[in-house]
Amino acid sequence: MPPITLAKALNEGLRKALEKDDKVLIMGEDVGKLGGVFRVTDGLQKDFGESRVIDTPLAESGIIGTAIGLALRGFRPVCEIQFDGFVYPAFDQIVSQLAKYRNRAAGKIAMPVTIRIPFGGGIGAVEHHSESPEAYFCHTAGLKVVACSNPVDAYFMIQQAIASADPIVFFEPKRRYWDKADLDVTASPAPLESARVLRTGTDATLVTYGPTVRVCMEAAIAAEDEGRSIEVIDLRSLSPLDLPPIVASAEKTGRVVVVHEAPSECSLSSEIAARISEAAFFSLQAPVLRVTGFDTPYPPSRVEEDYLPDLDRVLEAVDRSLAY
Amino acid sequence: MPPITLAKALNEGLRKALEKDDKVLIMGEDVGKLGGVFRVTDGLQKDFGESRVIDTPLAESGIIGTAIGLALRGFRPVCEIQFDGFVYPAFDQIVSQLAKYRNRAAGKIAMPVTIRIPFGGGIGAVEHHSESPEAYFCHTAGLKVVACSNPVDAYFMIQQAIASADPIVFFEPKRRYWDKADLDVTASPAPLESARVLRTGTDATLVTYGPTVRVCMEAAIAAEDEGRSIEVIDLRSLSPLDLPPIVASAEKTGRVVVVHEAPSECSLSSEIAARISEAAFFSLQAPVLRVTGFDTPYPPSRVEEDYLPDLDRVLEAVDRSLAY
Amino acid sequence: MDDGAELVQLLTPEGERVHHPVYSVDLTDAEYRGLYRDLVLVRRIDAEATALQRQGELGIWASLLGQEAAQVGAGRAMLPEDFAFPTYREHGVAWCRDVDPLHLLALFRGVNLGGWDPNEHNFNLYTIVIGSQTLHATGYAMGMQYDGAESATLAFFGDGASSQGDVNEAFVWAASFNAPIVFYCQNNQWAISEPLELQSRQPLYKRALGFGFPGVRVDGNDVLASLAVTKAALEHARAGGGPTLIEAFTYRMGAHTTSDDPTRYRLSSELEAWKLKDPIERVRSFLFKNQLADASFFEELDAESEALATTLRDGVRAMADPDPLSIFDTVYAELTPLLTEQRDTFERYLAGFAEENA
Amino acid sequence: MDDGAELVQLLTPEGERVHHPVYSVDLTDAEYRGLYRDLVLVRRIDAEATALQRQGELGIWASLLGQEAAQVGAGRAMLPEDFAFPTYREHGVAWCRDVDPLHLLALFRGVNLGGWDPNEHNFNLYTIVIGSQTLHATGYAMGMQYDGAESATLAFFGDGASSQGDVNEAFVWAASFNAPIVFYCQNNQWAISEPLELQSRQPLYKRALGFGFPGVRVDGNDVLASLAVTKAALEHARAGGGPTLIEAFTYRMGAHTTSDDPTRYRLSSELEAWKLKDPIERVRSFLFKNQLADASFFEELDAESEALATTLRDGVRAMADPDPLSIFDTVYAELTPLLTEQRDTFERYLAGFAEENA
Ligand SMILES: Cc1ncc(C[n+]2csc(CCOP(=O)(O)OP(=O)(O)O)c2C)c(N)n1
Ligand SMILES: Cc1ncc(C[n+]2csc(CCOP(=O)(O)OP(=O)(O)O)c2C)c(N)n1
Ligand SMILES: [Mg+2]
Ligand SMILES: [Mg+2]
Repeated sequence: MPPITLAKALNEGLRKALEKDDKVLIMGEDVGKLGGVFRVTDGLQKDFGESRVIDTPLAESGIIGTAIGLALRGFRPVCEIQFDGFVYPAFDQIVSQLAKYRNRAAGKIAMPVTIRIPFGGGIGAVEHHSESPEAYFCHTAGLKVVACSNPVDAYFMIQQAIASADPIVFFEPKRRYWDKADLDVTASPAPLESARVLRTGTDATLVTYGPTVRVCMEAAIAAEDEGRSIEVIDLRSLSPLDLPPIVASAEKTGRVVVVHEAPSECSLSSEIAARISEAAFFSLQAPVLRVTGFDTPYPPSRVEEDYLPDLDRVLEAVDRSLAY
Repeated sequence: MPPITLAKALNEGLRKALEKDDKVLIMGEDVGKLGGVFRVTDGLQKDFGESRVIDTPLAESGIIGTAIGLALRGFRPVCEIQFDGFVYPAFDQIVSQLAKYRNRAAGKIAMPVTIRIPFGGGIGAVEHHSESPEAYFCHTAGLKVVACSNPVDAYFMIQQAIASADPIVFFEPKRRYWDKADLDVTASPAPLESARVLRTGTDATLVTYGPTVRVCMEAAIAAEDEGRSIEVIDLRSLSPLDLPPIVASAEKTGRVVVVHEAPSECSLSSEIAARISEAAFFSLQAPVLRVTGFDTPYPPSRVEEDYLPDLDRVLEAVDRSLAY
Repeated sequence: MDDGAELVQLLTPEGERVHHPVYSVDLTDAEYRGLYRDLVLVRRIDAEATALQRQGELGIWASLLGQEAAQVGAGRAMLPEDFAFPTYREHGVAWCRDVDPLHLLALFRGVNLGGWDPNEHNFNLYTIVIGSQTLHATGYAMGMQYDGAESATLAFFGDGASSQGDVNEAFVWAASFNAPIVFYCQNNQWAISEPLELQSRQPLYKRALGFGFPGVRVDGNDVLASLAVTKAALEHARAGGGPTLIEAFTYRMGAHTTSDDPTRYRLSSELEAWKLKDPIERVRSFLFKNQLADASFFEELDAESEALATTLRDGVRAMADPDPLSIFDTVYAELTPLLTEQRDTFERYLAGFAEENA
Repeated sequence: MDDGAELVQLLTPEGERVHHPVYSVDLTDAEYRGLYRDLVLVRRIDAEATALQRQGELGIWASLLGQEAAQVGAGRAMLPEDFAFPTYREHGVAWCRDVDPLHLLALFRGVNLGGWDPNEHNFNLYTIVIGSQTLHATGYAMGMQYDGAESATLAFFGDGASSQGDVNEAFVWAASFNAPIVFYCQNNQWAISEPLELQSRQPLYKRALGFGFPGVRVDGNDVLASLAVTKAALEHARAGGGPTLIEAFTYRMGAHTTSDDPTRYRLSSELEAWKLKDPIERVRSFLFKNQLADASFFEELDAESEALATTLRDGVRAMADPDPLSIFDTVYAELTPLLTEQRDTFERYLAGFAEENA
């Protein structure tokens, strides 16, 4: 098989899920004939029919609300939210219903619903198309939140998410949809809720997920040229966090920089900084530093490169960390 | 004036705001004849009329959405959300519209909208009536978030919030509505966005806000009996954070415990721990510890006392901090 | 707005059977008595719950007083395979779906968040966020369709709820997918302190016209009419005819909940007027007039009612508080590392106390 | 679903004026020519924007091709004190409200998020989240009411948007408060790839019946009818008559946006059929037939159109990117401590680069 894009890997993963379990449904705006605005569901309606791949009316609360009802009936809906900024109309159904259903039912009801959300910036889009809302969901008990960063993970993680008994918000790094990699579909994937050390190093640790994984890898390579050995961890699971490898890395390097596109206040980097600062208190040589989007609305696209954490801002933070 | 309850202080503050500026409107479910389920708007419709104190149809998105339109027309709406758990249907209007309007308009439009939300647990209520959703709003750029903890602050802060040019989510500690204090309406209030050191101490610092301020004060008093000198800081402003007094305190005591009812992941305590750990890196004798609601949905009320941070859990954390 | 002409009625407040050109019921004597029994027992459960709340045994209670006929009519119209999606006030429907009333009381006591198994009764958990359940019901109905099942869902909501976006989205979805669902709006005239006029300037059943499916207004204090109209709508849905909106015109005779004080916002004369339309009295008088029940029936029912109340009282008082550690147990299919840590820490913390107190 | 009988039309696709029992316009020759000019220039702006996007000057563009009459009719029906709430496609309404088209292009170029002052034009910023603006428009209309102003708002939205909760809540509010608002739904038959049938099983103007206010369907490719119907509805609103829903029946002749590929989901024959109903051609032919404009008018308009296009091209190409530091400046009335810190740090960081590169 030639290298495959992240979007296509998701498509293949969804296809597998539809084949394996006829209770799996795909639903959302424009997921049918169009195959989604990013073509992630391309061809699936044609092959599985209109009652497996469902174009819904234009209302996100309706999508999640009916998915909950379908889950109650025994289906496993996979809902697409067209862009990150359009998940908020569904926030109530996600936070007060989807996340709480199992617990309300004292475990008698499962909610195996997957919500796919293309997220992050860097594609030159207009307002609401470049956001990183993951922290809202990580703060919500009852949800699990994951983010893939590459085609191989995309392929396996989407299937693992769909197979999960818990509701999962599945973030897809939209500016990486066209990134390619070789995919061995026979490989056995790591557990969905595990972080991955992508690159080992001894001087400092970069912790990140989704679209900035590539940024951090590039930064680590650039740092190597300057003689610095940087460890890079791809979180993959944002909630629950897989803390042991991060703590181990922090204990090893003593210096941690967390990188994401979302704004900083009450974010994943706040959480990771808080946890690491506690768990590795005696090992840290420097405070956990954070390279994030600014605490502003996402800016007009002609300045988005200034907003997004890039290689230079990451390296600058590594330098600052090393200077402690 | 005899001591006044927190609910009544808010009522007086709202009355003042309505008197001072005829662009101020109060709107929400049951805020009119009933005076709100907590009677915070009691008597206001009678005195200011149905076009100043407006009972709205039952839909939170509608309340905030129309408030935005009214603000655009030059009004200063004060919206009541009946209970914390019912703010989510309005999340989209708050996050994508209210928070972003000024920036979208490059500063040409102001959004002086106040959203009042009774929050927190401890009143023996059913599901959705005891939540602490403040972190969602703190993570949202463009919003300001404040929480009052006592009648005096309630009276002044609600007026300051209404007078603000920015949209403010105003959290009211519902289980403290009946707490009483003397109110001197002629006093001059501290700036809305300032934290307050409620009690000075030298051994450790408790940072908190809203309903757990009283818990922390009681803990500090109890600790004193054991010879421990605890500083207590009431944040008042949750976003923006007033960091200098917190950092100063952390540098002084070297030990900080953050307390709130909300779950921990990506919460205010994550944020404060992250900031303090960076700003006071060389002063901290112990990691910033956190006493929070568990990362579960709010439990049935017969076990809510187990869920809520109480005096004992706070003291236990102080002990742990001091043991470092 | 009380537009009598539009109202489907089969039994007048005086207990007279009246003819309706479209809707009818044809019940056996035993069935008539059964409905009466339902109404009486449901009211008894409600009264007992209100009393228990006053005694401090429940945190709060949302009374269905006045809405018994609307609920029993709808509940008894369902087939076992149909599925009901209640709000927080459908104690009468719960009764018809064989949900032990103690489950309801447990929820309002604060012992759990919904104690029964929805799939055992085809009766969903109570939903407190206004309107949310209408979308769940629609999705479930779509699932029935995909399954090829000949059954339908029944989504309950209130007059106030009709203003929520979710409810209107449910109408959109149901129409678009021609889903087998009956929307059952109990217009009890009030949403806490807000009168119906604030939510809608026309009768609520007409909302359906905006979405392209039929709407009917039924006398919600008439159990026969409520039964007949719901039955017809469910049959229509099961047969592939799509959604119907039923507005059951009724009255919340009590406070919104035990925390509410309706004297602040409505006149007692309104209540007095509605008392004349009491949903139970008219059936009693119908049974009497037509000699469908004898004195022993009423006596036995009284006894049954008392016994039920005793069971509830005893049951509630005997309810154990939940284990604090159960807070963690059903958030996810399995405990996450964070919850394991929090649970373990909390367990040690509780054990520490136990030791201290030992 | 194209139910001709219900459609208000004053000008046929062939350019014939037709009589309508309720709606009419009575314009001077100059006014007819003015409408034609609007239509032509608006289409020219749109074509130029599409071209500029292809050349990489804009990030994306949402074309109004085919909807010129619906927009110009509505826009010209407004009085200066009325207030319009657009989606992201109302370039024709923007034109009527004297918003410099370069502002629109700046937004789609990614230079800003909405460059004009809404209060200067009584034309709100573009709203991209589907349906949100209908609630803003309703609130604004309530404000007009409280101010005692005799004006109204005009809320634009699409056929797809009719499914959103917010839009239906706006209907609830507008009806409840009898707000001076006109809901203007351009049913262009498509919501990206989704046909109208997915959103509604009946004509959209009937949605209003569910909420108790009038709904009208107008030929949205007929500028005269669009003008007449909107004018009447705005007058009705200003006079205290409350809301109206107008469904402007039209067609999105282009792609959803320049990112879209409609060949994936619709037949070209559909487009061909609609081309025969082109909104501009019929006015041109009306002007010709009735000798309302001479050759020089058309020539001058061509020249004006070309000049406008040149201005746009030059204007867009000359647009400076925003100052990166402006990211921080208008989030709040004043910079917060956190933003001050982030801004200062970023400024130093940029300065460091500038030095490095110096
Ligand atoms: C989204 C939401 N907002 C507010 C509330 C608070 N609340 C509980 S019941 C109620 C009124 C409901 O009225 P209606 O729909 O007529 O039902 P009824 O209580 O009369 O049966 C309100 C506002 C809620 N539960 N959910
Ligand atoms: C809440 C929300 N969900 C999804 C989108 C993505 N989106 C942009 S336009 C569109 C279709 C809108 O269709 P319609 O309302 O008919 O307006 P039209 O584009 O045809 O003018 C969609 C789904 C969005 N902008 N907002
Ligand atoms: Mg009601
Ligand atoms: Mg459309």
